[in-house]
Amino acid sequence: MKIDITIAEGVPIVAISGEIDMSTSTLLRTHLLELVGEKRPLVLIDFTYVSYIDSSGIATFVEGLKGMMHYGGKLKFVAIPANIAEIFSFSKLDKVFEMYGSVNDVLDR
Amino acid sequence: MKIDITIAEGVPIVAISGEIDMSTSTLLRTHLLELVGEKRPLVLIDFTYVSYIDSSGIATFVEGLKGMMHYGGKLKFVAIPANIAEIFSFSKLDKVFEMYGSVNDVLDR
Amino acid sequence: MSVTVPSHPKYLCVVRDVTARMARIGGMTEETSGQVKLAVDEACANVIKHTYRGDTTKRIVVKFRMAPEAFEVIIEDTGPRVDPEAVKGRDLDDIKPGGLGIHFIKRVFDVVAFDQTKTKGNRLRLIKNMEKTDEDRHNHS
Amino acid sequence: MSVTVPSHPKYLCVVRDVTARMARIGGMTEETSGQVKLAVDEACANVIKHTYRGDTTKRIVVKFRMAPEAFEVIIEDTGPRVDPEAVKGRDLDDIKPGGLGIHFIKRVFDVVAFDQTKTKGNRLRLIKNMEKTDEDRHNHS
Ligand SMILES: Nc1ncnc2c1ncn2[C@@H]1O[C@H](COP(=O)(O)OP(=O)(O)O)[C@@H](O)[C@H]1O
Ligand SMILES: Nc1ncnc2c1ncn2[C@@H]1O[C@H](COP(=O)(O)OP(=O)(O)O)[C@@H](O)[C@H]1O
Repeated sequence: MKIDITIAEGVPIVAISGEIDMSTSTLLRTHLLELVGEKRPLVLIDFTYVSYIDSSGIATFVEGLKGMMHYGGKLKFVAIPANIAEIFSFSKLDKVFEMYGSVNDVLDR
Repeated sequence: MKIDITIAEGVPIVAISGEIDMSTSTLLRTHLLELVGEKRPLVLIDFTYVSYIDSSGIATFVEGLKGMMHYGGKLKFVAIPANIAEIFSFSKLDKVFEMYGSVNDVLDR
Repeated sequence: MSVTVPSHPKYLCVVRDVTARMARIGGMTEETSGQVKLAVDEACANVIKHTYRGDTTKRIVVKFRMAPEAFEVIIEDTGPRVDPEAVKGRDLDDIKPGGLGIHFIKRVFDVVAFDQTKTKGNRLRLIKNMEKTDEDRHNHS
Repeated sequence: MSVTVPSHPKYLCVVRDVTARMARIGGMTEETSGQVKLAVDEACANVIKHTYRGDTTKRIVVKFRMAPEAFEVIIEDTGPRVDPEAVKGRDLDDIKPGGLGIHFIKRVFDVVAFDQTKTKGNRLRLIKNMEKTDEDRHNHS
């Protein structure tokens, strides 16, 4: 797994590539909780190059989302591949996370 | 591995996808020797979607080439991915097999 | 067919690769094989987290048995005996981190059971009944 | 880390997956890991073809040991004793089918040797010395 964070129009876009599993989700957690600590009003997760996610990855996003809800921040997912979307929907989390087609759909540029 | 054979301008184009190894090269051999049996003057192998080749796959092509040489037929390879090209060149076979960028480069269409 | 890995999360990717390949060799579609891969990953992650409590120096053995009517995965560890009653996922409507692994395992495997005859360590047996559809047969290449 | 497969060519893809992953975990670049994958595939194919003479009901055990200075792969079979002198590739300038596997094995592994202390079956030991370059360290993700 690789994580690239860029800031576009003041919004952090977390682009993840590769597999999110028990061995890599700890790094994701560190980055996510840092953004939560900074009380970012909006954080985008770009799933374009995510090939796999397990329950530890999902737990990390749930934790991040809960952290952001405390201060009214928004966590938005973009470009979720079909196989990953299926896992969120089976977990009944497709209603909990806001999902969009692309970064542009959220930033309205 | 999957093999699709189409005839373009009378020339069989053998499009292989996936991995050519000891378990799949037997199927490739069957198809190739059939074309040799038909004394095809030109046969193209399209490597675009080949992800792997081992020595049994290479041996199959050497056997096919030798069979075609008996009657003056030509075996041409197109669209070889870099990692596969490297294996042919290490095996000193890049001079033995004729390699082209694309099907169009050979058929001149 | 079997694979033995140290109980370190960095080897879970190896178990996933093997599992997905075995599922495909066993005739499953790409989609089903993805679900089986996730399930076996979760079961091994549970051994690391819960049975071995994070000790990365132990071993996990994953065995595969394929028959036309069933695909079986056996996961063995040498940790303290697991109480099967304690292995329960969370209510899916109660949104919180954790408690999803068991749901992923149970959705694709028809049998999820600890083998009580094993005297040292644990043996989790996962069995998926195979329906041989034409589609399955044709999709495997 | 180890993997045990039946001596059937259809399981070679599983061995390749595991080998490539272990090479990457061991810090090799994508390119080197591809060469190691091919080499281990060839060594196992040789066991099926030459040691077991096509008998697909036997077993092959592949073990991996990683250390900062070396990446080691051990391939064990239960077949008749191999004469190491007989294991020779063909002259690369003599174009004919076969005889390439050993070349693929020797180009990436520094040590290729049968363990003569094994009393039943064969144990082929492949060792690749690791040079820890900065590139290797950074490329692994
Ligand atoms: N191998 C195991 N050993 C002991 N307890 C386990 C094991 N696997 C699962 N459990 C128990 O079952 C619970 C649910 O497991 P799971 O759904 O995978 O969620 P999680 O691991 O995220 O808590 C765990 O919290 C744990 O208490
Ligand atoms: N495991 C083995 N047992 C017995 N003989 C072997 C084994 N591996 C290789 N050999 C011998 O070494 C030769 C060269 O091997 P290789 O380069 O892989 O070519 P190929 O297998 O295509 O003949 C083989 O033809 C065989 O005679």
